[in-house]
Amino acid sequence: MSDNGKHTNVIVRIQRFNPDNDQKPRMQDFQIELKPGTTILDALQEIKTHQDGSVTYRKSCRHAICGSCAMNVNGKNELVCKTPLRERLDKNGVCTVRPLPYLPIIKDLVVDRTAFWEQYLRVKPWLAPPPTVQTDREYRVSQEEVAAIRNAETCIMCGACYSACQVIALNKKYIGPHALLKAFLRVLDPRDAIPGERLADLDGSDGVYRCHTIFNCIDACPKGLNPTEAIETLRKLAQRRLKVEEERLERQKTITEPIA
Amino acid sequence: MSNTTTIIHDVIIVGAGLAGSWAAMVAAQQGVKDVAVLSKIHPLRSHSGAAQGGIAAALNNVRPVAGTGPRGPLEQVPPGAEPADSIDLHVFDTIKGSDWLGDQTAIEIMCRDAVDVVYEYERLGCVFSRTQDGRIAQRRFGGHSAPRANFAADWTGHVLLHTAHEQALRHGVKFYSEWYCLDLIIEDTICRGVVALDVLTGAIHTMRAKAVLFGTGGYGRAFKITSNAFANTGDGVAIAYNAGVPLMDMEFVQFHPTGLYKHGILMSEACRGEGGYLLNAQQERFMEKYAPDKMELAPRDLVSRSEQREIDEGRGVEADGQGIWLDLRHLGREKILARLPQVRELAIDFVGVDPIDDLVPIQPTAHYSMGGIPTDVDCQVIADASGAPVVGFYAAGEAACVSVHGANRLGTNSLLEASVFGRRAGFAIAEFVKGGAKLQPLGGDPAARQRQRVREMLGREGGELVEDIAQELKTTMTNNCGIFRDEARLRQAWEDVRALQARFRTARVMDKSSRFNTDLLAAIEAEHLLTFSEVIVAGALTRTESRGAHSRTDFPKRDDKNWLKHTVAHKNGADGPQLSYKDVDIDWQKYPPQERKY
Amino acid sequence: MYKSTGFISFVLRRFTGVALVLYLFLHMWVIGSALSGPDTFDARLNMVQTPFFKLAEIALLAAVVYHAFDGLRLLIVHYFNVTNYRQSLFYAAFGISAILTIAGGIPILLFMLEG
Amino acid sequence: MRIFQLQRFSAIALLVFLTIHMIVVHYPPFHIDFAQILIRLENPVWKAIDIAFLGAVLIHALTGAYMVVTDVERVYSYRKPLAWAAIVIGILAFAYGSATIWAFRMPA
Ligand SMILES: Cc1cc2nc3c(=O)[nH]c(=O)nc-3n(C[C@H](O)[C@H](O)[C@H](O)COP(=O)(O)OP(=O)(O)OC[C@H]3O[C@@H](n4cnc5c(N)ncnc54)[C@H](O)[C@@H]3O)c2cc1C
Ligand code: HEM
Ligand code: SF4
Ligand code: F3S
Ligand code: FES
Repeated sequence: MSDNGKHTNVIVRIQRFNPDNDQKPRMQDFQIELKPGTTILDALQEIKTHQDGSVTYRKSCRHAICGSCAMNVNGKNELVCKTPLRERLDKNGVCTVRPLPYLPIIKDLVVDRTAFWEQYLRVKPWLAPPPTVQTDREYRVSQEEVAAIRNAETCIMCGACYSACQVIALNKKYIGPHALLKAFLRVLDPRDAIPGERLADLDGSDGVYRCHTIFNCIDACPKGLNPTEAIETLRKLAQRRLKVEEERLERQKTITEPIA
Repeated sequence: MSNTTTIIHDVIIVGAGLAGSWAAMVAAQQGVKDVAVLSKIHPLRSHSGAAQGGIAAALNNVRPVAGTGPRGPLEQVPPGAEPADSIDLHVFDTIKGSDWLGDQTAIEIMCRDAVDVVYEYERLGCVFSRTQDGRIAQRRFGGHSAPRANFAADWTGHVLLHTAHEQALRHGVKFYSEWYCLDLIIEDTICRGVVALDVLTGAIHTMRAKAVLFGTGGYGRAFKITSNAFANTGDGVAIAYNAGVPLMDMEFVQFHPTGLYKHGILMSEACRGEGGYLLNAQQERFMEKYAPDKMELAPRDLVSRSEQREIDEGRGVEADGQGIWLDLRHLGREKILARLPQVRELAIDFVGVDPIDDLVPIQPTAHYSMGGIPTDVDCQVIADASGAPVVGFYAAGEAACVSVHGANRLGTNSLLEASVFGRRAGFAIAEFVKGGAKLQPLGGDPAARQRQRVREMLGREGGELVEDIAQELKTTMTNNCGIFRDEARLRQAWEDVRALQARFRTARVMDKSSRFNTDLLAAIEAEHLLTFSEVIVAGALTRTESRGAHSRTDFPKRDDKNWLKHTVAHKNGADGPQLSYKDVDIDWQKYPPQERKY
Repeated sequence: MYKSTGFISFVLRRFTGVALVLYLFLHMWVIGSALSGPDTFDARLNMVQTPFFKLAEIALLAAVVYHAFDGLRLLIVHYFNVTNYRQSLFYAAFGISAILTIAGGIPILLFMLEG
Repeated sequence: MRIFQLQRFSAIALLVFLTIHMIVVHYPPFHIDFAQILIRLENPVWKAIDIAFLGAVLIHALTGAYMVVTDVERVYSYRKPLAWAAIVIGILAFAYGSATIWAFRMPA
């Protein structure tokens, strides 16, 4: 793009919509100078601060850890703060940015995540601590047990997976990949006291069986996580729920003792 | 925007980072029924989640392998073995790190509570990295004389924040997500609530409460190259200052040695904790010259200054010579993938370099705000240098200044501070509310003033763009009030800040709508930056010594005789801050000031 | 609309599944004429052995094989945790069903042309 | 959830049955009439296989259809009546289909 250090102008095409004034969304082109290292968020920021301050989006950490800035770029969901603009230009030098699909639009690139957070809350994202209370030591958790849930733990709740899932498009009653991944984290955590109760809840028709293994959640996840595998695991565990409960009780008997 | 509803809660907590979440969680747990948390971004987007390296606590599960020296490999401590770390050692390291400006009672409380807090995180579901026998693992961090940083790979803040938020939800705390606090209502040194803007609708509400806590985070966004999130605009600090609350030690701003070149995005100190090197253009480990003992693991202020010196003396790297190399290659693929996976991805995404194979260009980056709203050890905000309280007003976390970090914070001590003091604030607030605190009457209509402020801001036409003013501010703060300071530069900064403040009054906001107006918020945030920057500069200009992160080239020595004291700044109308001073809490027997050498 | 191979496979699976259900009931109705004796049965069967229905039969074959192999792919994912091979599995299912449709479609076409 | 299990198990059964069905009934293509089908169905084992096939395909088809419609949020709350409808349709269709298979006998 930028040969001999010369910068080229490129176009960022943004979907605009303010429900207070507009009938329906429209696309608007902004021209900006492409500098090396410009991320899509930098481009939006440049447009907002110098061309049109009403262009609206969420942002905060700008390094892919807070989950604010998931958007749909050229048809794919991603975090705009970590994506170089250069890599998302088509052959005409255009990059198209839309809000996350299937969610109500609040303004421009900002979507209403009410259903998303309701489902998060619904799976009781918190740990239900084991009955053995001890305040002067940690519980013992093996490195393998940590490794098994590590991926789920790094979910930043950005919603890229959620809004790529066609089941969500059809039905917001579905718990959704983000919350199921969270549930997976809790069910597998040896310290959680209520895996049985959780599995019973996920077993309903809005839970793990509503997933049609579409895989979009994996493809969309900017943190490289794998909700589908978590959902498949939960499906299997749900079938042996009582067994899981028993095993957990057994495991928690030694939760304060050193791992051999 | 004519909406005039008044919202009432027992407790209103502004900020949903670790400090705010802990306070809310604990207050609710202690039986306060009606706890509400306000956050200008969704709670899980708070900057605490960006912290990478770890949270300090002397758990003593890991120690250096005997006979390998201070930088050797680590092993788990066998049961019954002699402890390699202790709370006292943690206290001493923190005091030394603070360059003796930290209040020692507060530091002792923090280091003692640290162990409880980390165990509590564990009980609440935090997924820490582990030793072989299943204990919480520790790693080394700069300025700590033992491996003391408890961590979850390199997304420690992320797991802590999620854990604290989940537990606050569990206890029925009400969250106002994307509500922006505009003002703090204090009359007769009694706090009566806040005024807040519902970002979604643009409506401005008066929110009354028996107690208010500010856990609004740091102010690193006043600088050009910064590791801080967009949200870290020091709103709480500026709002409190405007409401007549003093600010303490604002001139102490920490620069982190390893921000990604040009971006400022943080490469965690864990990079060096795990054994990374810093190299100059000649590929020398230049820290040999500055801290022969601790090398790369010297405290941040020292390492940043060393880097800046290398850069200033022409041994920097990259085209403009403003960079330094971070070398992780010798750690090997496996260790990098296991311990520093996020850091590696950041390097790949932002500077296109994979640390497994290549040197990563870095530079110092504005990172942490030592100063803030002064409080006692129970997070009760004080009204002046004498320590009189602002009744019903609490502060914790990076927005507050207890002060446990003094002139320089040690890595991993701030997640700790936010958690420990957030928790203490929760207890204190619960006691205050349950002890019969009453909802205080309001004098006028505080929301009306804010509506007027917003209307006036939106009404300006013509004028310069707010962003241009903000950029100029950041540039002058970085160039003239950065790592190295001197009288001439600070005077320049002072002139600039005052001029920019004046220019701001006619600057224009582009978006005039009421729905989700982030342009308006950016303008308000810029105003806040301008507000507290004058305090930073004034404090720095007056403090004619070098201590911790405050380094005056014209006064290169620490001056305990004149300056072993906290700066306390009150707003003095349009004249800028009025400075007074407060003694440092020092145990002269146990921890008398010493020379700080690493 | 979020487009991806996952989306395509989902829509195809769903579309073929529903088509097959409709076919199933049509099929049962045709065969069900056996209840009224061989003659009625043969008569109704002749109705559906015209060139039009023969062509439709190729579409039906395509639907069945695609749905079956895509379904098989999901069963494999479910029982063997191989989400990482999702792309290749999709292309494999699609490829195999295309080949089988052609292999099965040619004889039908030939048969139809022969009359 | 049992519906999902039913669908998965019936899908596995269908893999077997459908393969057999395609081979014996549709491949290679030939002109089908009553007499030809009868040759195979005179064997009671084939009759049993076909009835099992019928059962499996009905279970799979109806659970599938149920899934398809209940995926839609507006239909989602009518899960109970829909499930019952599917069961009734399934039983009727099974009876009708079994009778049909039974009808392939040497004409008296
Ligand atoms: C990149 C990075 C890495 C770090 N790594 C470490 C580490 O490894 N170890 C360590 O100990 N420390 C680390 N720190 C420092 C540490 O993360 C912070 O000091 C700490 O998280 C501050 O927490 P807090 O709760 O005070 O504030 P924050 O987490 O910043 O939360 C502030 C909250 O206030 C809200 N808020 C602000 N203004 C308003 C307003 N006007 N209205 C409403 N709400 C408002 C925000 O929405 C947010 O919820 C790191 C910092 C950075 C920048
Ligand atoms: C070998 C044969 C078959 C296999 C392996 C198979 C497999 C599957 C699987 C695994 C599903 C579940 C999809 C999901 O969970 O989203 C499914 C769905 C479905 N199947 Fe089949 N199937 C076969 C034959 C048939 C036949 C013959 C019919 C019709 C009579 C049929 C109708 C359906 C329907 C309607 C659905 C629901 C569609 C959906 O959920 O998207 N299938 N099939
Ligand atoms: S699973 Fe991935 S895509 Fe989904 S919310 Fe978490 S981080 Fe985002
Ligand atoms: S995209 Fe949706 S359907 Fe399942 S596999 Fe992922 S949740
Ligand atoms: S801005 Fe935080 S994830 Fe992009």
